[in-house]
Parts: sequence; C-alpha cells; structure tokens
Amino acid sequence: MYKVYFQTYEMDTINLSEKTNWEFIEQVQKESGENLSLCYQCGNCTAGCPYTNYFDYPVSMVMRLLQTGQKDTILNSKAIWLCATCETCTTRCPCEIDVAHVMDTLRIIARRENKVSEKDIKMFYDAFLDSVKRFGRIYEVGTLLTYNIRSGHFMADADLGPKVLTKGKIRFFPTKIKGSDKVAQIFERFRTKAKKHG
Amino acid sequence: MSGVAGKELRIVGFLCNWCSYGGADTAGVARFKQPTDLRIIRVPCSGRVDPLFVVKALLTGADGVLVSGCHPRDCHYTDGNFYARRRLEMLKRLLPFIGIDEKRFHYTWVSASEGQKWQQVVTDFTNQVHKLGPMHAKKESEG
Amino acid sequence: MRVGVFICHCGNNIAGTVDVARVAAEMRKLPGVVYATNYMYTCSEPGQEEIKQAIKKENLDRIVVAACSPRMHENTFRKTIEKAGLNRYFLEMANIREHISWIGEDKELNTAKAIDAVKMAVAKVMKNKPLYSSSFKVNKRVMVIGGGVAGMQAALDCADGGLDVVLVEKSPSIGGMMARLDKTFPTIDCSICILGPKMVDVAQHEKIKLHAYSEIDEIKGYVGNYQVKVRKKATYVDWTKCTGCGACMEKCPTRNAYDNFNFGVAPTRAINIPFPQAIPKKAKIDPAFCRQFTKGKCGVCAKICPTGAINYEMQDEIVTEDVGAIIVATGYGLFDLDKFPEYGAGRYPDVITGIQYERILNASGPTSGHILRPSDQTEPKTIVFVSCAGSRDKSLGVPYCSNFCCMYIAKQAILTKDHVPDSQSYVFYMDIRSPGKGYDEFTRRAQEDYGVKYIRGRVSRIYPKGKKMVVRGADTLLGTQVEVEADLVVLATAVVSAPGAAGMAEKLHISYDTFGFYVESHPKLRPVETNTSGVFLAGACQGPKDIPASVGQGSAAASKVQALFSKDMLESDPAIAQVNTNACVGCLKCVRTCPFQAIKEEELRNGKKVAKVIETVCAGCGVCTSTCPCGAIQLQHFTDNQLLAEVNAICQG
Amino acid sequence: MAEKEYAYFSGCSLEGTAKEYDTSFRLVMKTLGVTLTEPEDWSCCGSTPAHTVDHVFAAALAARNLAIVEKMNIGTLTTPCPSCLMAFKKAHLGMTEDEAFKDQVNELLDEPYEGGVISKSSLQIIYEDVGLEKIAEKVTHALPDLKVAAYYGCIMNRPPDVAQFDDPENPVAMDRVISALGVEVRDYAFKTECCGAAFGVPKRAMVNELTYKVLSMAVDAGANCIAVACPLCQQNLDLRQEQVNRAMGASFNIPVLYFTQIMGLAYGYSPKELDMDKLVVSAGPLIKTRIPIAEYRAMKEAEAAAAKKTPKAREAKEAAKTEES
Ligand SMILES: Cc1cc2nc3c(=O)[nH]c(=O)nc-3n(C[C@H](O)[C@H](O)[C@H](O)COP(=O)(O)OP(=O)(O)OC[C@H]3O[C@@H](n4cnc5c(N)ncnc54)[C@H](O)[C@@H]3O)c2cc1C
Ligand SMILES: Cc1cc2nc3c(=O)[nH]c(=O)nc-3n(C[C@H](O)[C@H](O)[C@H](O)COP(=O)(O)OP(=O)(O)OC[C@H]3O[C@@H](n4cnc5c(N)ncnc54)[C@H](O)[C@@H]3O)c2cc1C
Ligand code: SF4
Ligand code: SF4
Ligand code: SF4
Ligand code: SF4
Ligand code: SF4
Ligand code: SF4
Ligand code: SF4
Ligand code: SF4
Repeated sequence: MYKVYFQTYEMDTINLSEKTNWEFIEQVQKESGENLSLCYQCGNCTAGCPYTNYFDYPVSMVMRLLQTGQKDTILNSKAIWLCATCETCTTRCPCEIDVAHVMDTLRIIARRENKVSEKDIKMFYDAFLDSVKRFGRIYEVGTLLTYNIRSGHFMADADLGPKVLTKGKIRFFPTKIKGSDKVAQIFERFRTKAKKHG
Repeated sequence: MSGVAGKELRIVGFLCNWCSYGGADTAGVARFKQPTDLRIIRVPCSGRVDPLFVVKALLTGADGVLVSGCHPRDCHYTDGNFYARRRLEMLKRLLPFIGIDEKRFHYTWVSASEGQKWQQVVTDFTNQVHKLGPMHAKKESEG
Repeated sequence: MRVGVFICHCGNNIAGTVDVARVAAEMRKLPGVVYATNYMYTCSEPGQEEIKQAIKKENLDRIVVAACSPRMHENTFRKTIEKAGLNRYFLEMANIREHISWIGEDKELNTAKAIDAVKMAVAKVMKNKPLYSSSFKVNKRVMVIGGGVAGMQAALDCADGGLDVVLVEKSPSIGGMMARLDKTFPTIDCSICILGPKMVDVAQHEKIKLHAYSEIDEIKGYVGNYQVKVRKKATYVDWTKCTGCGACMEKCPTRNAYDNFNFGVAPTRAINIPFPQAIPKKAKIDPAFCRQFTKGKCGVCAKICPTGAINYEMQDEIVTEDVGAIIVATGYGLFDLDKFPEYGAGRYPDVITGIQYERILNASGPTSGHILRPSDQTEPKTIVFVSCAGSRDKSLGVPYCSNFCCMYIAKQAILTKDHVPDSQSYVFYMDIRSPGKGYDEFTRRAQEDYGVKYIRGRVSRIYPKGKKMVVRGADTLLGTQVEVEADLVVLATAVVSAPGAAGMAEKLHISYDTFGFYVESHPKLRPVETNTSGVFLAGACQGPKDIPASVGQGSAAASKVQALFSKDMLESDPAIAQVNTNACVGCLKCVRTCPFQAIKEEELRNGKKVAKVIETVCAGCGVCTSTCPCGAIQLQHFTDNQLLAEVNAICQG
Repeated sequence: MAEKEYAYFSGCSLEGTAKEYDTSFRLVMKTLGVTLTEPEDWSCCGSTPAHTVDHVFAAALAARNLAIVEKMNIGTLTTPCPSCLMAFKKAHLGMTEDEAFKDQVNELLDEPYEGGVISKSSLQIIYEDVGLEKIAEKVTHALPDLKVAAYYGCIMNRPPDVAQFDDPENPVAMDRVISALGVEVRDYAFKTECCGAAFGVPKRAMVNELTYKVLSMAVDAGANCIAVACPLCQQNLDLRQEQVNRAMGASFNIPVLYFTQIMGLAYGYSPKELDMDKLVVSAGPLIKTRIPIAEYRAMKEAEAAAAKKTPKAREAKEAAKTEES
C-alpha cells in the first residue's frame, strides 16, 4: 500500500565552511537565470519526476546540492543526464523555478568540463548531432549505427529492425539538404566562439 | 542645490498618507534597497496634488516628479485619487507644450502593503529620469 | 520664529547609515533654526523630556523631529510638545528611517538625503499655524459586520458593556465557519457545543439587533456618526411568521439544491434551514433551484406551511442604521478543488477539501458523523491528508501560510482513528506549524498515540486506480518518490479572503492587501484598528487565524469601541478645509468635487455667495484645494503655501 | 471560412519512422481546406541533444528554420512534432524576450531571425483555428468500435508559459477533436505522464517501466486504442510494446494511432491511404466495423425507438415517488 522506491547514494560529512563552492552557485544562477534560493525543498519536483527511480540523486536533492554548492557531486551525477526534459518539475514547482532548465544548464556545464557520468546518453546525443551536422537532418539508421558502434551496444534495438524494415518505416539513405553546409557552419561558428570565450 | 553632485538627480515625490506613504514605509521596514534620489512630500490624498506643484517643481530644479496614490477604488477618501488621475493625466499631456519631457513625470498607485512594488516604482522611475539626464543642466547647454 | 530640530539615532537603525551629527550641524545653519541636536532614542521618556526641556530653555516655538515614519510616532511627539505648552500642529516630522536609513547603504548619499528631508520639514513647520479641534457628539451604537465567532464575540462583549449592537450577517445563520466544524483543536471539544450557547446569547440579547441574510449596501459618515444602508435580502419566507418547524423542507420536491452550509457534500432542498442549531432558525428559499421560480409551478411549501409564512413575491428591503463605530469580522474563504488540475480538479469524488471532511465527520452533517467516502458511501480505511494545498504556493498566488491547517489536519487524523479504529492516515507536509500553547503536543500526539504517518514532501499527482486513489508524492527525508493507495484524500485547501472582501473594504475606506485581507493600523501595536478611525477588525478577515486568536481579536475590538465610546464627545481633526470668503468667487467647483459633500453654498450678509465647509463632514482630503481656481479654499496643515515651501526647500535649497 | 495557410515543418521523424503521421496529417488538412507550404531546405530543430550543448547553439539550430519561415511571409508555422515545437518556441521566446540572446543566436546564423513567426502544434491549429464545428462537419464515416485514450505526452502542453495551449495537467484538445468525430473517448489520468521516449535507445529498461505505466492506465480506463500526437510517443508505445511485454511480463496488444489517422478514417480515407499498415500493433480489427455515417445514424435511430418505452416508465415511477414523500 505504501510503495517506496529506494535510492542509493553515499555521502560523507560535508564541511560546509570548506566545501561550499560559492562561484558554482553563482555560475548556475547566472547561466540558468533562476534564483536557486527560491527552492524550499518541498520535493514536488521529485514527486512528479518520471525518471526519479533511475536518478542517483532525486531532482529536489540536486536542487539542494546546488544550494550548498556541491559542484563535483552534481556534475558527476547520473541524474542530470537521465533527466529527459519532460518539464513536469517546471510545471509543478510551487516556487515557479524552471527546474528542467536548471538541469539543462547543469548538463551544459558538465559537458563543458568533460564530466559526463552517463556516457551512453551523451554518445547518443552526439550521434544525433553528428547526423544533423553532416546531413542537416536526422538520419535514423545512421544515428543508431553510430551510437551502437561507439557505445559498444551492438545489438541495441536490433530486435526492432525487422519490424521497422518490413513496415517500410526507415530510409536506408540519408536525405542531405541543400543547405547542409549552412547547418554545419552553425556548428563551426559555435565551436570557434566557444573556444574564444574559454 | 540639493542632491549629491554627479551621483544623484533631483526627484520629488508626492505620496498620499494612507497608501503610498505607507507603501514606502513598508518597503523601508522590509529593507528593500532603493536609489536615493527621491525626496518625499507627504500629502493626505493624491487628490491634494495640484498640477501646479508638479510644474513648479520641474521648472525650479527637479529633474523628475513622481505622484503616487491609492489604487483606484481603494482611496481612503472615496475617490480623491479619481480626481487626481484626471488632473494628472491632463498635466501629462500638457507638459510637452511647456518644453518638459513627459517622461519626467509619473503617476502611479501603490498600496500600503506593496513594499516590493514601491521599490520597483522608485527604481524604475529613477532609472528613467537618469536616462533623460539632468533637466536644468541640459537647458543651460541648449540655451 | 524659533525652530528646534531633534535628530534621532534610533539606536543604530538611523545612525548606522546616516551621519546624524552632520545633519544636526547642517540644520543649525538654517535661518530660523536656533537649536539642533541628535539623540539616541527620541521617543523614549528621557528623549521626550529632552524636547520639553529644550522648548523651555531655548524658548522654541516650532519643533522638527527627524526620526521614524510620522505614521509611527507623530502622535507621540504632538503630545510631547503640547505638554510643553505648544500647539500640537507646531510639530513636523522628517522620515529619515523608513525612507532613508533603511533603504540606502551609502552613508554619504543617505546623509545628504536626510539633510534635505529635515530642511523640508523645517520649511514647512515655519508655515504651520496653530489649529484647534472642536468636539462633536458620538452615536454610541456599534455595528458588527459578519457573525462568525469573531463577530459574535465582539457583539456580545459590546452588548454586555451596555452598548447597542447591530449585527449584520450575510448568510441565513450566524456562526460562520466554526458552526461547520466538528471538533476543535487542541482540546477536541465539540465545536457547536461551545458555539451554540453563544449563538443563542446573541439571539436573545436585548442589546443586539440581528440582520441575518443581509448585506451592506452603502456606508456614509465618519467616526461617531455613520449611516449604513443594510440590504435585507429576500428569503421568500416571512420570518416574523416562520417558526422553523421544518415542515416545508421535508416536503419540498427539489432535492438537488446546492448546500452552501455543507460545502456541497450532499444536496439540500430548495427551501431549507441551513442546520439544526441555526440562528435565526428560519427557512429560506433558494430561487436558483426552487421550481416555483425556475418553472413557475410548485407551491408545495406555501400549501404545507402551517403559519402561511411563504411569500414568493418578497423583495429585498433596505434599512438604514445609524452607528458610531463599525467592527468588521467578515472572516475568510477557501480555495476550491478546481485550483488543482493535477489532483483531478474536483473530478474525483473521493478527493475532497478539509472543510468538506469536517462536515463528513460532523454528527449533524450529511452522513450523521459516519465517515463514508462520497463515491460509494463505504468506510475509507486509508486516508491521505495533503497539507499546504495551494498555500505557500507562489504559482497559485498564495505565497503565505494558511495558519491553522497543520493543526486541523492533525485533529482530523485523530478523529478519523477514533471513528475508524482500523484506519491508517498519512499526512503529506512541508513543515508542521503548531506554535500555540499545547499545539505541538497535539500534532505529536497524532503521530505518537494515533499512529498517523507524516511524510515530508509535497504531492505531485493524484489519480484513480480501480477503487483507490493513488497519491504520488515525495518523501524528501528518504530522498525518494512515494505512493500511497488511498480510499479518501483530503486537501487542506488554502485560506483566502472572504468573497467580496475587496468591495467591502472600499465601502469602508479601509485598506486591504494584495490578497484581500484587511490591513491593520500597525502590525504589532494596533492590530485591531484600521487607518479609518471608528472602523475596527476582528478575526480572519485580517489574515488566516484560528478560533482562539479570532475570539481574542473580537474582544479586543470590542474594548477599543468601549474606549472610543467612553467619551460623550469626540474631538475632530482640525486639519480640514477652510474658505477664505474674500477670495472665493462662488464658482462652486469645490462643492461639485468634494467626495464627502462637505461643502455647501452660503450667502454672506452682504449678499455674496460663497462656499462653506461643514466642519464635521470634511474628511480632510484636500481635493477641493487643488480644484479651487482662486486658492480660496485651503486644507489646513496642507495649504498651498506649506506644500510649496517643501517643494522650494528641495528644488531651490 | 477563409482559406488558411501555414508553413509546415514536418520534422525529421516524419520523413522516416513517422511517415504515416505526415501522410495522414496532409490528407486531413486537405479535407479541412488548409494549405500547407513546406519551408524550403529546412533542417533539424536540434531537439533535446542540442540543449545539452549550449542554449545559444540549440536556439540557433531551431532559429535557422524560423528565419526561413519568416521570409515566406506566412506568419504561422505548424509542426506535428512536440519536440520540434518546443525547440521553436523556446528559441522564439528567448530571442524575443532577450535582445542580447537574440544577437548571440543570430551571430551563428547566415540569415538572422527577427522574431516574427508564431509556432503552433498541428493539434492546436486543428483544435483552435479550424474548430470543432468544422471538424464534425466533414465526417463521413462512423467508427463505432473505437474506445480511444488520448495521450498527449510530456511536452505538448508544458511548461504552460511556453506551450500556451490547453491545460498542462489535464489537456482536452485531442479528446474533444476525437469526440467531435463521433468517436468514443475514455478519460484517464496519465495523459501527460512521460512515456520515456527520449531514452528509447540508450536506457531501455527505464523506458519499459514508464511505457508500461501509460499503457496500463489507458487499458484500465477501458480504452482499446491510443491516440497520439507525437512521433516519439507513437514509436515508443507502438514499436516497443513487445519489448515492454517481455520486460514487464505483460501482454499488451493495443494499437497506437496518430490522431490524424483517426480523423482520416472518419473522413472516409482508406486505411491504405492513411498508411495504417505501418503500425506495428495492427488496428485492423477495430476499424473493420467502420460504416458510412448515414447508415450508422439510421441504425441508432432504430435502436432508440426500440428502447423508448423504458425511460417513460422510469419517469412515471419517479413522479409517484415524489408524491409519496
Ligand atoms: C477545515 C477547517 C477546520 C478548522 N478547525 C479549527 C479548529 O479545530 N480550531 C480552531 O481554532 N480553528 C479551526 N479552524 C479555523 C476557524 O474556522 C477560524 O479560525 C474561524 O472560523 C474564524 O472566525 P471568523 O469569525 O473570523 O470568520 P468566519 O468563521 O469565516 O465568519 C465570518 C462570518 O462573516 C460573514 N460574512 C462574510 N462576508 C460578509 C459580508 N460582506 N457581510 C456580512 N457578513 C459577512 C460570513 O458569512 C461568516 O458568517 C478550521 C478551519 C477549517 C477550514
Ligand atoms: C530573543 C527574542 C526575540 C524576540 N523577538 C521578537 C520579535 O521580533 N517580534 C515579536 O513580535 N516578538 C518577539 N519576541 C517575543 C516578545 O518578547 C514577547 O512577545 C513580548 O515581550 C511579550 O510581552 P508581555 O508583555 O506579555 O511579556 P514581557 O515582555 O515578559 O513583560 C512582562 C513584564 O512583567 C513583569 N513581571 C513579571 N512578573 C511580575 C510580577 N510578579 N509582578 C510584577 N511584574 C512582573 C516583568 O518584569 C516584565 O516587565 C522575542 C523574544 C525573544 C526572547
Ligand atoms: S518543486 Fe521547486 S521548490 Fe519544490 S523542491 Fe523542487 S525545485 Fe524546490
Ligand atoms: S524535466 Fe527532468 S528532472 Fe524534471 S521531471 Fe522531467 S525528467 Fe525529472
Ligand atoms: S522616535 Fe522612531 S526612530 Fe526614534 S527611537 Fe523612537 S522609533 Fe526609533
Ligand atoms: S416556512 Fe413554515 S413550514 Fe417552513 S419552517 Fe417556517 S413555519 Fe415551518
Ligand atoms: S415552491 Fe420551491 S421551495 Fe417550495 S416546495 Fe416547491 S420547489 Fe420547494
Ligand atoms: S498551516 Fe501548515 S498546512 Fe497550512 S499552509 Fe501553513 S504550513 Fe501549510
Ligand atoms: S472652488 Fe474656490 S472659488 Fe469656487 S466656490 Fe469653491 S472656494 Fe469658492
Ligand atoms: S478637504 Fe475639501 S474636498 Fe476633502 S472632504 Fe474636506 S471639503 Fe471635501
């Protein structure tokens, strides 16, 4: 009748005087545009999060870790990568915090600092973006293959293959749009700009 | 000349005793920080504000004038603020004819409980006046 | 003219960010100022004594105190200088605390601002004239608006003190929310058992005149002399004849009328007496449901009524009551379920509000005190309470705490266990707020003795699964999502201002906050007074509060009225408009704009027509002064000269 | 009603795994008299992956398309894919509310986007711009066997200040559109509960559980098919149903149709035209009973006439009861 999904996480005593990373708190507030102090730890975001059972830290605890400036714990967490931006937390937060956007911001920072705990997900995203860069659009077979090869999950979704193929759902060849170079340029410009700024 | 040269402009505020003066008090009690340019004159009701006061202030040294009263329908004196609004609306339209940018004058409503709104009003209006710059120095350079 | 200036430190409140000594030094340079000093706590007894001494020693005739807001201490210092022999209007205050030291951090800028503020006050005080109040007679009748527990207490205390009381209640019976409650925390005594006798006292008190099912149409006048128009709404039953026998209700064929008293837990008849202990115990027809009104035919009740009380033609009636003071005790309202789409927004019958549950628990409620869930009338075994449903929720526009729901949840959970011993209650909470006497022990008892499970976290979603309601929330202490499969879910919905609260405030000329709760004169020191003299507050109309606090305020408001009425005559505020008949050209523009109809036309002996202010009616708004084309009508203490002196002090100083 | 025209951004999925969504949507719009013009040379909106890289970069991928549409002078863009929609809306909001952000985004683009395009989901234009009346007007066939649970997915209506459409917790647009067709709709609580589609590939175990919940809630509500408006949802609920069955020990066999396919069926298009054969879980048996609307009405009238006696009797009984009391 009373169902609990258990989380496992380990934590040492945190010496707040030493281990509060104030710059990190500032950085996240600035990049996300959200005031982290608004969170009063009601847990509503966790209560609604469809993925919480797979998170190492439920989203309200990510918010708490943020408030206490626990940079490494957060950037190394699986939670920020397992968040699917489903916007449930943002929709229901009584304090009107755009929690999903905060999670988004944390992924960006983690990626920038090369701290990605969920390699698979990042790889999948990268495969996706590669396709966009090369063809201007998503080429599903290619994306899947790239992902499978890079992640070592060779058989991922292989069982679906026959179904999809017989239904004529997948194109074997990518459509490359005329302006694919224009799209690639967006990637390039972004990369140059990012390099310039740090 | 009042005001701290270089840092401040001169802004005169007419606040009704019941609502906006109370709102400014509430903002103070809550320690809502505000720009310091504003000098407040307490009147019983925004309906007591004679448009001539506003003009006089702007012509003799103020860079901006702010009038704030009770919300419509929430006037301590039934509808003093209604008269105020009519008069001050008229004034706003007349200001350009005497060579004053109407943005130097602002009329608004703040209730006694709206400390936060008061902070916002003061901050916004002060910024607006700063954007326009000092009124009298400009005149001198123009003339 | 000899002006004395006193700059207050207010401990560090002012002196911390304003150079008070420099302000005093600057003031000494002003023409007319013969004395300027700064003092630690000016409002303290030695502080006031210092002013008095200085007046004598330095022969001062005008005083400026630069300190906190005049809304705080103007009266204090007026009395001080009066004691030293000066007219009380020879005082001006400069607000250098709320408007300066508390809102700016730069000491240099603050000090400059304070110098300006005091300069303005000096400029004004030099133009001040002595003013003298006149006195007028007080009508020692008091009106109480709202017949909840707060209003009843106020009415009874006033009446017991010998005052005539007019009690106006919007609904058909007095009693308010408390009449609907089952038991009350923290003692768990029966609500109606303690309230009922009070209701009877109200009904039987010879000094109390009750207008039930009535609303305020209009309020005119001023402290001591109000005229209030009361609209007695049509009940379609002649209450002078109705004996409350209930025969009509039993026979009425319309059984689906909305039951306001029971918050819709069960339907009622189109003609009904709201509850057995109702005061007055009279029937009333709801024309929105009555077939006689909706379909034009029925008339069953008229046929049945043994006293011939039914009158389908009845109209609203307006009566005017003259009173000298008004106590407002209009209570509060509650959020509806439709505010909660993620909890089904009222679509699931087994998700109900706290007040509905109170009716279900109540022995005289629709289920006769048996806990039965609305969907299938079975006894729930697992009950979930959701606290802060809408409260402390910025996204729903209620950032404040509703004050008493933590307590009534604990109460309802305890009562649930008493009714259904094999039941299990869960409470989702963010914080348990129980700071009153015996309160925390009470919420602990719910957990320790009654086994109520408290889960710290909000509820994100409620959805049906078979016959159960799944409540999905978080347990933030476990750091996880949790689910409870409940038979019944009770939401402690947010307390909001009473319906129509803002409109009522506008009629009374009192202020209300963003949420519609009425604003007291001072949050600590004048909690039952308003800024409109003669109007007082009691109970939850001022903000969510429980019964003890509401009753306390009812008594406090009554004692304020007693104090006001202890004098036969009141002193008027002399800061009113005055006409200079030499300057007045008789255009009568002022007559037309005065919001209080305080000006009339008068013919002088020489035949000249001029305006004349009726002293007792003028409220001192000054609208006339800024209307008059000739400057002939001047609001005393805020004349053109005085205000322009302030303008000049800033602009040309 | 004046002819309506929209810039139609189908999105990458509708070129591949969600071909049938594209086909059925185009057919339905033709019936409803709406013109769709495809922006030339559109590119991927960036979707979720771009948002893990950078906010400006993500907005740029979306804004490239908005800039193209802006040039078309149509004003409103419509896309069937909520994921694309969200990307467009977020880019648009960010760029119109924050001048500096706009400049940063435009720096990455060849053609700047000035903020002149409104984006709406295909469901929104059907529900709001076409309207229920017109939707009902065009119906030619009844689908008496369908009991539909409308599934909106997580981001069709959320967060509310970005989506600005329907209710974020209990959306009703799709339910009403389907009801307007005369098709039975079942209410249930999981209309917006995330199905996990975003992680269909890398986190399959996790997705199975989420998908399971949505499917079982729909079945519990008495639905025999699910209507969706999102290509990712469809793929997840339909294609992976067998994965879910295997992982969770369930035996779902519930067809997952695009709501536009249901519309097409009611408008008389053949299952073939609507690419019904591309569904993994076949909807064949459910739509076999489709009949022309006139025939259906006649049948119902006959039924009603037969049943008429009963209610009259009940009414009389009711009246008697009143007298008694
Ligand atoms: C579910 C629930 C359980 C509670 N349990 C407890 C408890 O156990 N113990 C406890 O201490 N407190 C409890 N409370 C709180 C309690 O109800 C309030 O403290 C109390 O009712 C406040 O009294 P009041 O007189 O200020 O307001 P009300 O009871 O709201 O009375 C206001 C009256 O004014 C009338 N009125 C409103 N507007 C007008 C108008 N314009 N003109 C004329 N009349 C008007 C209303 O009809 C009403 O009769 C509970 C509240 C709820 C919701
Ligand atoms: C650290 C602290 C901070 C606080 N801050 C706030 C705040 O910010 N806001 C707020 O609202 N409240 C605050 N309070 C609470 C506040 O102090 C009390 O609410 C308030 O003082 C109660 O007033 P009182 O008159 O009932 O009692 P007291 O202030 O205790 O006064 C009782 C008086 O009676 C005298 N007395 C006692 N026994 C006898 C006797 N037998 N014969 C004669 N005289 C006697 C005492 O000497 C005393 O002068 C604070 C309290 C503390 C401890
Ligand atoms: S819902 Fe909002 S306030 Fe509550 S814990 Fe999550 S982020 Fe904090
Ligand atoms: S947006 Fe991410 S964190 Fe928020 S509810 Fe969805 S999955 Fe959880
Ligand atoms: S007079 Fe006002 S400012 Fe001075 S000590 Fe008293 S409260 Fe403080
Ligand atoms: S109206 Fe008549 S029947 Fe009804 S309660 Fe009154 S006296 Fe009785
Ligand atoms: S006339 Fe109206 S109130 Fe009276 S019995 Fe008929 S329905 Fe009931
Ligand atoms: S009293 Fe308790 S339940 Fe009610 S709003 Fe306050 S904290 Fe929430
Ligand atoms: S407006 Fe002035 S001049 Fe006219 S009647 Fe009134 S006081 Fe006299
Ligand atoms: S000040 Fe003038 S306008 Fe105001 S009430 Fe008095 S007479 Fe009337």
